[in-house]
Amino acid sequence: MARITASVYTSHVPAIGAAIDLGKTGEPYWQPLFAGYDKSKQWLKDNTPDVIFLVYNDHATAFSLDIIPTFAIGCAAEFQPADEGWGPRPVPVVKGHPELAAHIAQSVIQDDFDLTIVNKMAVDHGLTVPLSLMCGQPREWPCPVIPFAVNVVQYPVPSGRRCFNLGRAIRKAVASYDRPLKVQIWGTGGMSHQLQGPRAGLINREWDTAFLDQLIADPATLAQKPHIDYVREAGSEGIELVMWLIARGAMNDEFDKRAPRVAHRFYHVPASNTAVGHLILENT
Amino acid sequence: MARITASVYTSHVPAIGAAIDLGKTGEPYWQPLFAGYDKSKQWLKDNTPDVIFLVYNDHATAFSLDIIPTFAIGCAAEFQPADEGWGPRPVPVVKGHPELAAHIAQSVIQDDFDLTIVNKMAVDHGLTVPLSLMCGQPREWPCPVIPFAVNVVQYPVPSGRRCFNLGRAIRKAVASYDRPLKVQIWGTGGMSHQLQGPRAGLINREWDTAFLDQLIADPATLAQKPHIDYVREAGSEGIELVMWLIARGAMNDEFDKRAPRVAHRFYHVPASNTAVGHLILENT
Amino acid sequence: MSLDKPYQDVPGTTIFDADESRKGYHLNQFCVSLMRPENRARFKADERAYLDEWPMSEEQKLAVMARDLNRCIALGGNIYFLARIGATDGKSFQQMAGSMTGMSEEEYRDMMIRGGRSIEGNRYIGEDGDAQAHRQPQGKRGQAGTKEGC
Amino acid sequence: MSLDKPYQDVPGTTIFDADESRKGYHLNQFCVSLMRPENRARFKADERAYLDEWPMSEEQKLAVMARDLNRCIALGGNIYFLARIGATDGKSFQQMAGSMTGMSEEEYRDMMIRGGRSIEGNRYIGEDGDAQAHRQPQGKRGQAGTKEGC
Ligand SMILES: [Fe+3]
Ligand SMILES: [Fe+3]
Repeated sequence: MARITASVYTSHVPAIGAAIDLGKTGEPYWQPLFAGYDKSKQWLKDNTPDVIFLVYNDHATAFSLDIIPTFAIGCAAEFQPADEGWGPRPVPVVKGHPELAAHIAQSVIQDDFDLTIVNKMAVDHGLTVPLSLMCGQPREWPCPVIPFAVNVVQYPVPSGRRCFNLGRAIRKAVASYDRPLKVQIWGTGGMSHQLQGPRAGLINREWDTAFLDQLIADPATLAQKPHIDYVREAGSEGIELVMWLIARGAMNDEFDKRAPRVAHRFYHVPASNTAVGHLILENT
Repeated sequence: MARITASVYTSHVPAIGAAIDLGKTGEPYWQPLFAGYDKSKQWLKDNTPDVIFLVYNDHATAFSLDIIPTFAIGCAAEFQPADEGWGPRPVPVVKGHPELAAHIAQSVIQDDFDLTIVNKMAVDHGLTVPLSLMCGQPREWPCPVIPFAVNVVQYPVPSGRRCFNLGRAIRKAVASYDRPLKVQIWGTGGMSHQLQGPRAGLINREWDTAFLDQLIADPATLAQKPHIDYVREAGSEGIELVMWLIARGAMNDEFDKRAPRVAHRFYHVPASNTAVGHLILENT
Repeated sequence: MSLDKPYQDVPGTTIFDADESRKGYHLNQFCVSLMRPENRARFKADERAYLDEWPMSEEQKLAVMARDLNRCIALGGNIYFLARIGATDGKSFQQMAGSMTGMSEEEYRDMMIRGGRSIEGNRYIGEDGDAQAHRQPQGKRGQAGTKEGC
Repeated sequence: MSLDKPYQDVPGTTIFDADESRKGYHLNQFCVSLMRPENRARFKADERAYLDEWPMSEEQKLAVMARDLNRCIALGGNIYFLARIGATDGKSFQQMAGSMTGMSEEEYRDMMIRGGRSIEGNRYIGEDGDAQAHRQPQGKRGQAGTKEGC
């Protein structure tokens, strides 16, 4: 049977992608940020999964205002990096895992999660920047990736509680897959940032730190936090953090009470407008 | 406050649309079918709502295999009749109700239903044939319509239980809308039919009759029926009947135990490949 | 393989699940393209050339050209999509559905007018209803061994 | 109107809900069109002509041409969509975000390097933080009364 081995959490700022693509990672502005991922790159080499289930949000790229799925699961064989206006990022095509994706879709839909199934989708920085941060600039990504897009653009976005419960349903789905795959689940987006209006540039380090602490130690309580708290405390785009709860809900301790091991934790301000937070949790 | 006044259930066969559009409703083959809707047309004239919330399934028209939403709510100002291959039906444009649609979307998403919001969508016979059956051939439809599309094309489709609970959430959403609108909810599709393979043409009158009886008297139990029973007993496309449970779940008796009034009931075989079932239930 | 499929014991019936959807993706998307009148015209003008624009298998293309809907379904097609082919040919859903039984148009129509196909013997594979594999094709023409596309 | 909006008491912040989405539909869909290089080229060649192809309000068109992102947001724009305009201009997200504060690029960048804008006084409308309406525009240039588009 398949199983979830670990979860990875990271911000996914477009400027980070640009810094990598333009060879600026050694510049003084960027160096401290990328240094925080050195350990992560090694960890991923040592712990390469068979599949990554990558939770992210589409930034008005694959989904315009014509159609806005709350939860969309990518079931295709591959996904092209999107042109977000600056031209497509020079990164490898993302290979999917159609069989596992279809299995998870079937399982969680039968568990009352009303997914949208997507068979054609360009993937934007929300998905490719976390891969770049964790893998550098390989010629191919180290394994297949199942993109899972969450609406955090138009309100109402799904609640933290809903996201957390979805994570639990995904774990159950993975556990019922009949091949012995090691699966990682990644939650991306956040941490505190606001990209709009006179409040642009808001960073709330104290709140972010408390979020990371609680995500590790007491995610079920964290999942009760209402949207307005994210917006007020972490900036309007801080709402992306609800996606981390999907990955966290899929970890074992939500079932058997064995706390995950914190393999890595990192926090850095700023990357462009954003506070970058990063965690790796391993099932024990 | 808005409220749901009645629910209407009807099959939505493409050939019925063709018969209306081509002026064949008086032919011996069609006459008994349309006669069954004479009372319904009068009833709708006497009980014209302010908005119809119309649950139907898209037949690979607005949604190809590229994107398959489990539940999609139409929030646009208008929806064009689709070209399903025979050219678009000569029927009025469907005017939406963006404000109420957005309100319902917000309410049920916050109630843990993971809708896809759609702002541009052509509507196929699944939506327009029920309107034609209930309204004839008016120059304009009698009121705005909120299209609500349910995936019954690619499995897994949502369970009967999920659909029924969604109906309850929709009722709650309507009841919290701050304008005094009368809203009807329509459930369409079915009854028994199979459009594929050597078993094409299957009709199960006994099963359909029992479904109608139970839909009226004990929908909560009916909602527990698994998909395989629909497929086995009512044909592969009989699965469309799960949509009737959304409309039924929105009726008052699911909350206050006052049984709805059966204003009309009709059953006829055949319309093309399909058994046509029809019910009108009024809240009392 | 890994999907749980409790729906494989119904005779003459294919459930369109994720596996079928993957198998039939290009076939079904080809059908979607026929919702535009200009594409219908191009397809009718040269079916083979139009089909060759799609990364479909040769088997799928031949099944489409033969209007063999049962074969199309076996190759991942779904009837709601395949209906675009029939619509392009000016066929009704009844003609399309009937074509999959082996019956003539008239025989199928008459069966429907008499109340449709009976459920008896057609619930589970292995019973003896008229939709069971060992009783195909149905109808006089089917039994005479001629095949009819839709 | 009928949507419950508990999020209107945050200063300098617009939540993109269904009402905003409806108001800004064409503006945002225009932005989506800029994801194609040929459309970016046509827009750059003649902004007015390109905008006139869209059923946007005159106000929305003027706000786009002025690169006044605050105004665009007031007219229903969402930053994830509006970012396509900045991308077309070769601007970064930091330049776009900064343009909405009234600060110069350098001032905004320096604020971020110093740890970003403080939350203190910026949680609720009516406090005295730097994002509050009575303290706009920010930065030297803003206070000198010049306006800068992104
Ligand atoms: Fe993001
Ligand atoms: Fe239908």
